[in-house]
Amino acid sequence: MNWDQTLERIRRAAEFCVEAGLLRFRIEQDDLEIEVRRIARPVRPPAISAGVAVPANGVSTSNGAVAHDEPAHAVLKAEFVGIVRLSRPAVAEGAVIAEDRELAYVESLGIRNPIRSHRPGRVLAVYVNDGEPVEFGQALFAIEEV
Amino acid sequence: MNWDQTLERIRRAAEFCVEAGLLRFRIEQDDLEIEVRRIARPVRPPAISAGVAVPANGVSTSNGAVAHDEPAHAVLKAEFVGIVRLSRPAVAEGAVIAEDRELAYVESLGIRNPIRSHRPGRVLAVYVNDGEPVEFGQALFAIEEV
Amino acid sequence: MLRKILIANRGEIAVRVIRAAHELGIEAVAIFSEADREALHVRNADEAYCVGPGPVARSYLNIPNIVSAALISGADAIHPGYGFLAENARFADICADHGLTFIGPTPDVIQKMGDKATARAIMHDAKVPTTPGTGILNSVAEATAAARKIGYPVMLKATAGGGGKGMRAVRGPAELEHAFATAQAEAEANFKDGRLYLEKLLDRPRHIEVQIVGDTFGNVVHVGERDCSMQKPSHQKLIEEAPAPALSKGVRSRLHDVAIAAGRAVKYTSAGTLEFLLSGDDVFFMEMNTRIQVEHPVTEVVYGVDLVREQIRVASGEKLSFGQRDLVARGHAIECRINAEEPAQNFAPAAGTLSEATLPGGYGIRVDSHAYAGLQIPPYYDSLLAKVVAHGSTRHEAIVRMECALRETHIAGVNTTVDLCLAVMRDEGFRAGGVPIDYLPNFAAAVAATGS
Amino acid sequence: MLRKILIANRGEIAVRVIRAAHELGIEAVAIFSEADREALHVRNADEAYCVGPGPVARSYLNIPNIVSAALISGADAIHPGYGFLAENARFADICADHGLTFIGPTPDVIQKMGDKATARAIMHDAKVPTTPGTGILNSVAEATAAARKIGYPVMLKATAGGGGKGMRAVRGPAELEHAFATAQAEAEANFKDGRLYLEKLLDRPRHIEVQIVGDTFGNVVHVGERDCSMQKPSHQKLIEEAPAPALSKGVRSRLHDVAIAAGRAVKYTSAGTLEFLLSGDDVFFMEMNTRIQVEHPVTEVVYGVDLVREQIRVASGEKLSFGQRDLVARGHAIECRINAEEPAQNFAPAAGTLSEATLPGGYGIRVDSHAYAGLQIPPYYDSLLAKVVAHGSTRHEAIVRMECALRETHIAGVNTTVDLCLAVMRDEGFRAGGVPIDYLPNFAAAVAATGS
Repeated sequence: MNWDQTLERIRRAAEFCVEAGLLRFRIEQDDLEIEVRRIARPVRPPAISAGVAVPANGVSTSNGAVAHDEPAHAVLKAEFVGIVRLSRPAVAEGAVIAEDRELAYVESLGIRNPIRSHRPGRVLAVYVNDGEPVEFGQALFAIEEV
Repeated sequence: MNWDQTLERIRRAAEFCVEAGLLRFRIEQDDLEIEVRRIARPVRPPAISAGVAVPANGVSTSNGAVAHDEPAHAVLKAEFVGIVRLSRPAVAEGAVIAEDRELAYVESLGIRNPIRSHRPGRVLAVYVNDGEPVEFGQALFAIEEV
Repeated sequence: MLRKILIANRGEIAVRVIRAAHELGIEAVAIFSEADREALHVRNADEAYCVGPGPVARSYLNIPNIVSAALISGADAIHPGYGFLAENARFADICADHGLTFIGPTPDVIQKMGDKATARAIMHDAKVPTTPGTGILNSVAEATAAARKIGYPVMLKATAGGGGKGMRAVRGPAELEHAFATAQAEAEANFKDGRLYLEKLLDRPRHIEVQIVGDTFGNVVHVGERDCSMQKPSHQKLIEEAPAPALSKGVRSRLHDVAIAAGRAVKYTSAGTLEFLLSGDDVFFMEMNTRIQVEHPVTEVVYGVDLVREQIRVASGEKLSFGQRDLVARGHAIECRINAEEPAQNFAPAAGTLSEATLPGGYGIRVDSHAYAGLQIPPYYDSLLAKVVAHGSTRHEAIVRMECALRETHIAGVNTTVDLCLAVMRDEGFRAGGVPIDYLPNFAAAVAATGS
Repeated sequence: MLRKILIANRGEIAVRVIRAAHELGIEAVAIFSEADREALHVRNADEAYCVGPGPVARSYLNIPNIVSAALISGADAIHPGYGFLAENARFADICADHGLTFIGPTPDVIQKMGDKATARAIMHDAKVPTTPGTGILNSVAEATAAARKIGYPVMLKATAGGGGKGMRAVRGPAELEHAFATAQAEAEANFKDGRLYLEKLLDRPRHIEVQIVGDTFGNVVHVGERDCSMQKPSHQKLIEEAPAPALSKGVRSRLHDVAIAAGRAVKYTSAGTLEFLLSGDDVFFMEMNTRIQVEHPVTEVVYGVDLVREQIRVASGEKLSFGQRDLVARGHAIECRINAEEPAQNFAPAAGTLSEATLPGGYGIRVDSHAYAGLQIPPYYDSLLAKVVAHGSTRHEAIVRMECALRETHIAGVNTTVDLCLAVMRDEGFRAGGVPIDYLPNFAAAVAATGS
């Protein structure tokens, strides 16, 4: 298989796809078929969709614990379906926080399920607004180690 | 978009797909989705399939005329649906034939539609048996230029 | 009973006829063009023969190769489906010459009904009401005199016409000469027959048609009417339903009676449709389609009969499996045609590959389709991908069911008519029932304009 | 009428319930596991909430997250589908505690029918014939005495049992002690309830069940019976039909009467099923399923009623939309379950990606499915991909139609039950009708052995 040529074709296809506003482009190479598609996802409920996207460079587990890709940054996610309540005073993006700080809680069936930082760090992103419904696995905060 | 990284991911995905015998692998990059798939085509009806396959190295048109890929070899195909009758004496594989030699005819609605060599050559392959039904575009003979 | 049928067609109707044959224990032979090698009808048939390259003139209209395929496969009959060779009397004759049963009416009936002026004359004799109009016109002067007598507006039509070609609406005497010349030229160019006739142009009529079936023992029954007023600007139907809504009992039974009379007049054998224009409570014969139609499923669902099976039975020399008394309409059915086309661009056909083809299902839903994910839609053929039929105990229930079914229809890779059909289902005008044939063009234009 | 329903399920039944809700103008909220992000029910719903990772204990059985999703979405009711939480009385109670309508019978009825010994006792009191048997047995000695009285062979069963667990056939007294110990241990391990009872073991019975529906006004009707004797070795059904073939008029009406009596006895509200074993002309109550069942479409197709819609209406406090007299069976329907599994390997589930999922359609065919080309089948859930239902005017017509439909079912990427179902449709034993519940295991083994 001539990979350089194939990859160059994919690059051009993908660029063309974006520029021309095409939805899809397909390449066949030996017994492989390579398809480049613009993502047109089914519409997620707006209340939820915003926070679901996993940040580009982060890796995380979905049980409220934190996993590390590079040591640089981790994402805290909701384990419970419910309403997220940001702790007062709310942490802002850029804030440096201590270990085990309660950043928010997810209220589910009247129970407060706290979301805590697992180690000290800086808040890279706050993905949710106070009072917003959240689903299982939804990203809440990104924390950068300091 | 970081194309080098994306293309590297595609390369790895495709290679993995082949090695692991996977049917499909999907990559998402910004607003593009790239899918690598093993081609698995639907099976053709057995009655006909044998003769339809275009020989690996030949290129041909389907109107009884001949097209050349490399000068090496060409395929004569049926233009009419009917019963193929090999001319007597039948040409054997390996035989050297003259230009405009009638190799067979396709009998269709009582009409004999001759299949002729377009130039001198050697018979590389005879794909059909005398009295066999043939469909449009079915390969009948492969002729190598000499 | 026939033993082996060649289906001289493609797409959903080929799939449909193959299934009907198989249910009768009859073998099915498919034909296909080089562009349709991966088509579903090829897979579902017992045998399949390539008959030519993509363009229809060299494949699906290639009579010698099609007939030869029937002969070498040992088929004893040919089902033409709709379109292509379905109303080609010469093809039916050729089938007979080669000992093949043509599954349809006799060549003679196809011939007569295919000539519009002849069909009008026959219907007139059978006391079937036709639009006020003329026979063949030999000159502009004749046309002018006739138009004055009938009263403007009038429609000039080619007797060999079809698909909207060779037709000109004429609002007043000033337009007549030019219209005559252009319609004649168009008819000459398209059908090699420039003969024209005139009809009264009705004001915003509805399109109502009646399904009939006859056998070779002289039995002719009607299987109710369909409302097919939801037509694209090309007069191609998009949404059909049975029974027709907003129809008085008197008009309905008049339509049925007239259709039976027409069928008896030509000793009709097989399934056929009489198309009428309805203006107020007046019914006018428009033309007869001597084939199974795209929209036949709405009738099947409402009456619980399989019309294609009946065609095959009749062609086998069997009696109809039902009498008029057995045919009782139950509930209401609506069909939406899911076409690969762009409604906002005057329904231009869309080519491409279906990256997804997830069709609806469940209670009260019937789907007829040849679509599947991965199918490459060839540019040569009509754009129909699927017919979704919703059956409900009432028209309202059928509309709501169709609305839900269309929401569950996920087709990607090409533009389709799904969203337009969905908009129609939600439209108050459609819901009220009884819209005229210019309704959809205006509605589609309005939808396109609002970009919704 | 309810305004917004959360469907606590996945797969084809979630798609089915979403459609029923939409047809009633009710919003539908889906839940899904992380493994089901691309599932069809997620797309078809108005909103969807992830409730946990793939394994069912943490997602589709995660009661807190499911109930919380219902509350934050503003749903006023939960439909449990079948399986998962459908017959969990505690879940129904929790719904009520949070002001959510549980779409099903009352928690009390779920509870009683979920305990097999209790259900038997209630049915016995309601004069519903039950297999000769006992109440809870406190010792092997009690079991030995009871078995002697009933006569061997007998079946030891766990009162909390299900899915064939905690069940032991006992052919004679020598086997009893060991069987008692192992069944008890298995029941203890699986249900945390080791209590056992005994029943007479019938000789090659048939499985016939009766569909009932009740409302909160005390109306209970039956919607005919189904024959579900075509079961896998695990007793999971593979092919079902309505009406049951080879049933005398007397037995049929006895089944219907008994089912109504049972439904009335427990003041049943919602759709439910009484399962019976038929031995000769003797009918024995086996258990009651207090949920909509997988095979409900055959009943819907034959009777022309939408049972899921009826469930929702009843839960909304409406009366049943039909009386017993409105319910007339028309023709015959057969359902084949298309599962992603390998019949030749004891129906082991097959995981993988569907590279093709082309399902049949056309006259008389109903399909309920969540399958589409490209779907990755998660390893956590049951293997049902699609239910194909064929409706015919006779049983023979339905069988032939199903045979043709299965030939047109093209699923690739995983092994399925399509070919086995096709073999059954062609089998003389099945075609004759009235096979016992051990038929399919033997048939499947024979098919596997011949490699066909």
